[in-house]
Amino acid sequence: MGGYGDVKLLREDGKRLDGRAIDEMRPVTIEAGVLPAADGSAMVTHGLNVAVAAVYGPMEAHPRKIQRQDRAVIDVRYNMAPFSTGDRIRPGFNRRSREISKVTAESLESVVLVERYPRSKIRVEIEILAAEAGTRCAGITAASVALADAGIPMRDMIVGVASGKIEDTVVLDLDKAEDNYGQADLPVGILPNTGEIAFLQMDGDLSVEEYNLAMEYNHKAAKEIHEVMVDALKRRYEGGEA
Amino acid sequence: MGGYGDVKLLREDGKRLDGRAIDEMRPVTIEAGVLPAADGSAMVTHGLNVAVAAVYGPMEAHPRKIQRQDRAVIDVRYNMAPFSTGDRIRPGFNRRSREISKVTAESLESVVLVERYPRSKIRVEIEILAAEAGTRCAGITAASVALADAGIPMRDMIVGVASGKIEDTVVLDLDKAEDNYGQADLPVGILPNTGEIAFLQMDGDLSVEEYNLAMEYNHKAAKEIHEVMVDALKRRYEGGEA
Amino acid sequence: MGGYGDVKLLREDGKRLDGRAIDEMRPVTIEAGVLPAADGSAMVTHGLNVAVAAVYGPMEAHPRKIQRQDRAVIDVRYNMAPFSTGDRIRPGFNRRSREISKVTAESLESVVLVERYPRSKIRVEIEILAAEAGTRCAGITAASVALADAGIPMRDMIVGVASGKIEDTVVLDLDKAEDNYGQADLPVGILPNTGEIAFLQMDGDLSVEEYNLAMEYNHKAAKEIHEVMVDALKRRYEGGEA
Amino acid sequence: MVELVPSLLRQELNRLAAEGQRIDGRGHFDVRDVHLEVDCLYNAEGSAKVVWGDTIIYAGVKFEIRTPWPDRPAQGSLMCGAELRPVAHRKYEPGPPSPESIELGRVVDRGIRESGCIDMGELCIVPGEKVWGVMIDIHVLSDGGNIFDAAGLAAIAALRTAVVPAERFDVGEDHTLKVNGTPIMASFKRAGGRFVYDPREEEELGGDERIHITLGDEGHLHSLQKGLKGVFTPEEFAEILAVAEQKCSELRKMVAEKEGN
Amino acid sequence: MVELVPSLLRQELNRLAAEGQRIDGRGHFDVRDVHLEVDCLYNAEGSAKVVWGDTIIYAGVKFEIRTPWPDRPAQGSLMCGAELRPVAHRKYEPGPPSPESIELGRVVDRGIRESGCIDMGELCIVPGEKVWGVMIDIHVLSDGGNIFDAAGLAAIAALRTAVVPAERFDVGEDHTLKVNGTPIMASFKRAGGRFVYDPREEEELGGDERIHITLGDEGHLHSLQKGLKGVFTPEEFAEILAVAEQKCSELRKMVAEKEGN
Amino acid sequence: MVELVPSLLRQELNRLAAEGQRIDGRGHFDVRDVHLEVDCLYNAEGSAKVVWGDTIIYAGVKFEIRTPWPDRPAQGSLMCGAELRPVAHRKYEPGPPSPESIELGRVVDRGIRESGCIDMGELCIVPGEKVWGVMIDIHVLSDGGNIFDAAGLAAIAALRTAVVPAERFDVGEDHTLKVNGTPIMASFKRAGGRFVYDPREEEELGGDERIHITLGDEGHLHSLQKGLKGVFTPEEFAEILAVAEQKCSELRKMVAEKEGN
Repeated sequence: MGGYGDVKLLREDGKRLDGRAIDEMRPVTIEAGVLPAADGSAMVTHGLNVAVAAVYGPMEAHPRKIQRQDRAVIDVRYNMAPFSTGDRIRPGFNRRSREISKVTAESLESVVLVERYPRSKIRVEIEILAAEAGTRCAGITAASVALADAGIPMRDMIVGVASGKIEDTVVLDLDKAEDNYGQADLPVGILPNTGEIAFLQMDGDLSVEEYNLAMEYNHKAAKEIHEVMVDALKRRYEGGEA
Repeated sequence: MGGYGDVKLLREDGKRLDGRAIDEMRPVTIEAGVLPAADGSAMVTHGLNVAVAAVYGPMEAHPRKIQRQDRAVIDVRYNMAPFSTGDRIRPGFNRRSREISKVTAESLESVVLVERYPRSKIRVEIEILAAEAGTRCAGITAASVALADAGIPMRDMIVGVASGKIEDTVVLDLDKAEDNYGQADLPVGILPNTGEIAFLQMDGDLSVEEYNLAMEYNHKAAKEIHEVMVDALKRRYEGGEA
Repeated sequence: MGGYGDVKLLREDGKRLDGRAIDEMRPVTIEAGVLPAADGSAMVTHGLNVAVAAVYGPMEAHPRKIQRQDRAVIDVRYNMAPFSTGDRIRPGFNRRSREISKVTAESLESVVLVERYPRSKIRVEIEILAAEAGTRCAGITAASVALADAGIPMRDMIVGVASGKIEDTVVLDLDKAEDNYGQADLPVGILPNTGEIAFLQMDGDLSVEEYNLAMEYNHKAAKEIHEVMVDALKRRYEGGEA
Repeated sequence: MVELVPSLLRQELNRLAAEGQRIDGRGHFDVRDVHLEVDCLYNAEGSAKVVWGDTIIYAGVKFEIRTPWPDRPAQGSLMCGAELRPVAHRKYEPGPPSPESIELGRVVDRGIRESGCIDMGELCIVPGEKVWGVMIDIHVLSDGGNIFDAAGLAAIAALRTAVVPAERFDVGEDHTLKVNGTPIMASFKRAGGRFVYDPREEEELGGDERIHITLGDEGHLHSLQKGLKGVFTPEEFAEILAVAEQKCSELRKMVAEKEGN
Repeated sequence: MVELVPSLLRQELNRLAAEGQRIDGRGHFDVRDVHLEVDCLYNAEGSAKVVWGDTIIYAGVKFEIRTPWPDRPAQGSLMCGAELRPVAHRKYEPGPPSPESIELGRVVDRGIRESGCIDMGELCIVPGEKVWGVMIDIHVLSDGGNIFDAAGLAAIAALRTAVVPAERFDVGEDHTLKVNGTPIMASFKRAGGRFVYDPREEEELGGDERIHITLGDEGHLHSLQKGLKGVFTPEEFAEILAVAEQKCSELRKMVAEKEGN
Repeated sequence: MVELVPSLLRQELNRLAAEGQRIDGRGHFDVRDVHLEVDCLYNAEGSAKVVWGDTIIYAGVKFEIRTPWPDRPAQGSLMCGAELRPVAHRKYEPGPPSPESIELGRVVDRGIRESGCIDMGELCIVPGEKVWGVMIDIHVLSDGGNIFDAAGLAAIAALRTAVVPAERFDVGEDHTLKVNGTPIMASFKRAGGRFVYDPREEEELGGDERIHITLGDEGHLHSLQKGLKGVFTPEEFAEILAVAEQKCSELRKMVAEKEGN
């Protein structure tokens, strides 16, 4: 979290700069099956964020040494396009994207029935085309829908969602300015059917009470986003336009 | 093409700055069998350019995944020595050398009888020791002679040659200044026996008519260079000094 | 060698700046078995240098192409921690550490009975935690003790030791200032039982006579350090505190 | 097995070619459906999305301020790069840029650069001190064949709708980038023995050499590139060059229409 | 074979857990022996060595002078990195930083950075010109399990004993670095179905997900991270958070004691 | 199979050594034919080509202007690097610099640097602002054995004929680089149990340790390096050192003669 300026993030009417209420999410749209070359795919817009996920596989895992005898490995690449941010990003992985790729892969392994595909590999490619705070969550949501679109069996979806703290107030779903000048960010991946957590990161400053409130907001928002996810898949499979 | 200055490249007598006529090539010398450690080799001087090519193989292609069941793969590396240019080049491949290596390899695959050597690899190493515009063409010529010197069967040689445009005039074989301040460059690889094209790049500005004239010059020059190539191989095999 | 200043390195009483005599070594302490995760390990402090070595193996050598049918390969990595020097070192190998790793590995191969372990690999990891001139020698000494601690059979140990030249005077065991402003450095690896040399580097300026004197000092110091090495292994195996 | 499919496919392509047919029913110089969308990405100063058959490509333009090269103190710079990331197809693997992606970026770059559509002098802010660096990044999301033409189209469309973000860098007011021309690429692939325009994925697998032609508004050649194994005759080139002129004109019109919107 | 051991180990961990036991006899929230040593390395401006069970980790602090970022002209910077080099365990291979080592470095970095214990404004020397860059490097020499907590402890202890080498850089007198707080990490691992604190190596092999919690002096959360496969419930998190508060307090006291020495 | 050849070769080398012979008929301290050519490459500011038996090596010198290191404001710099590229032998593979090529470059570099033949102070243009950086690049085109001595010879010959391109950089008139001395390397390899001078390729395959000695004009040692597996005795070193003195003198004369041309 930046938190180094005196930037006002809450208006006098208690709303946020973009007019949202404290527990209000940015608009989310999802489309499944957007990439013809992939086995499964999805595009998520979350506010001004644009995240695309492609799934390939299950396929033979090679080289051999990455194979697991009893399950599939999930190979995730989270990548920000060079033009996705204010200043251009040099192509290629950096430390941030490697870390997000790792924990996203581990989250998805928690829900995919990997034991169905021993010795195989499932490739999940997450591409951020436009970033406005919250890309890792949009990426997890997109990856979940893309896996479902590819017909990969899962015990549940994962919904990516975040809450945070600005001006000592817990709010749902930080936007760019709130992320830059806020006090805490708590992105999580929630299993909508059980409420369990498969993805968790947090930085900044939160008391235990603030943490609990932020998680409450997150669980509420996860339900909303889950409906959009289900809807996208329905449109895809019920002969909707892909 | 640079083309950003007001540099005069044609003299009042219609000749070029170095005294060449518009359709006159720089002098070319070729020696085959110059590198004792290689299976085949050649050194080409073309103007002040110096290009050396070494051929190793056919040898077993490994790792396995690069093997082709029905043919040999040709592995070309075009490399400029650090001291070959005005400003020193940092050792290691760059984007330009990778692109030239790729299209050079694909050109050579077009003439080498690769189907004679299934599952094998032929290594072609092109080293530029001095650069004065036209190194990719000198490299292709050197590679052709080195392949012949190595006894690799080919359905034809490839002759590397270029024409271009300076001061709105099509000319044969640009030198350094003409390359820097000229308007177009059209390097090609020509099969001398059939007149077919195996290598083609071009940048700058050429009308269709100018393109046709430039190609005419190229075909003419290819014949001249081909004679020097054949001569070098004759000297090599007829007990000439290597 | 630096040698570019007018720095005084010898006092009027003939002693060196830190009070040592010309043929006097910095204090050396050695402890074996310091790293629980390793098969063998040692920590050497030599003056203010701190070198730690870990040995893993013999283990299967892979990938296959590094295997030797008749012997083990010894894989050495010499690495300086980022905080080990005056200016922080960027993590990762550099040319200096690659060269030292290579010649250290070749030295250790000269004494380890590698023919006992065909097709296998022995990993030797040398980590410099603090550097005050002489780290490659401290690393060789640490590696020898770690190999012995791991129970790897050797025909002899190797003792790392260096002499050099400051103010036209041959001295034993250069410290940081002497290394920066001195005239020559002669680091060697000596087999204590035979007096043979397994490691040799030198840079600077030495006449043949100066070389001979520097080597005389080195042989003398090697005997002293060898006693400390033996003592460390005794403490380790005779139920001493590890 | 990987080897087998192409050889069967090659037979099929030959059979179709002999009957004057093509795997998807097109004539040999017909194009697939092409959709172009511009100004579609937050944070990019210019952007375009091209859906070309099953191929989907985004291009984004970013600006930076840099010090000019000492030998060209009053000139800015243009750079075009492409990434063929694993998202785009099962066949692409992670790792450093492949020769394919380098070739793609450089061929598109040369077509735009050599057309002269960007006047490098106009990118100068303070001579010898500050110039604009313009960077076009091509991002292939789905490779369904003929990514070269789709990438070239996305790149020039993104460039032509780019806004120079002068305010963000405190060097004046935002203004549209001046682009003098619309270079367009047309690519041909030998499939079944003859050349076809706009190859789809299967035609690229089974075929031989590939020729990329970039033409400017006046029909001049600005970039040529032959890729892959194979040779061609001067007569073959003359034929496809004539086709290219027509195809490039049509796509150039499409770009102009989108700008009107 | 590599696959077999974890599955047998998992059975054993399950059996032990069912009996309320742990592989080394500890209770599920007990810690191993922890030894901390500070100011132990020549050349590092701050240093610490942590021996935590069979895990041994050094951390070293170095300073450099740099020009500030244009948008933060009066702020220095802090960076924390970790190397999991082959010295530390048979399982680590040479090569570029692994995802594991990047995660380790970044989780420790966030815990320290987000606690606010370093005031970036205090690292300013001349606004817009010169600021201090503080770099903490974590060097794992022996991985016997729970390297995250050991690394976090070594990093903050090294930082709290660091001396700013102003004299060497000719910008004033050497002085101790001001550090306002002692963020401490507590890590929990699912093993045998329930969470345990301070997992040892075998528990990491056989177990599932891992949760890292960094708490500040007031008990506020500054960094959270879930690693590895698996999920957890809000109730489980509440339980381990309470344990973390107590564990972090104890380690914070250990750091304070060492500084007194 | 790769393993077999060296062991047969080793037997043969032992047999020959026992008879006082060598695989190509030379005596054990005899050198092969050495040809030196200087000033042979356009664009290099100094260059040399060495043909040493079947070994062919080029060296080229380039200059750049750089800002001096803060702690040596009036000193330029010298750097020598070597590339063992796949062109030179079937055994060399593409990729980042191998340990062998790094060792080659660094051993040649130390020999030249430590001889003091380049006065770094003479490379200063404007103290604290501009100094010359001199870069010698060694390019091995054909490895027929003993590339170290051939590389060292090419490097010093290229350096001794280099012209400082001051005009191109607008800092005065071109002038020859001042080089005070001619450090020369002599390399010895154990083959058949004893040391031989100037090993050819087969002797390098079958042999053991290798010793590189660089001597200056006065016969002083400036660089030593032992490479490869094996040990040697002080007595062995004394013998080869004496041989090195004579061999280096002869090559030093050859360099002087070429400069005369």
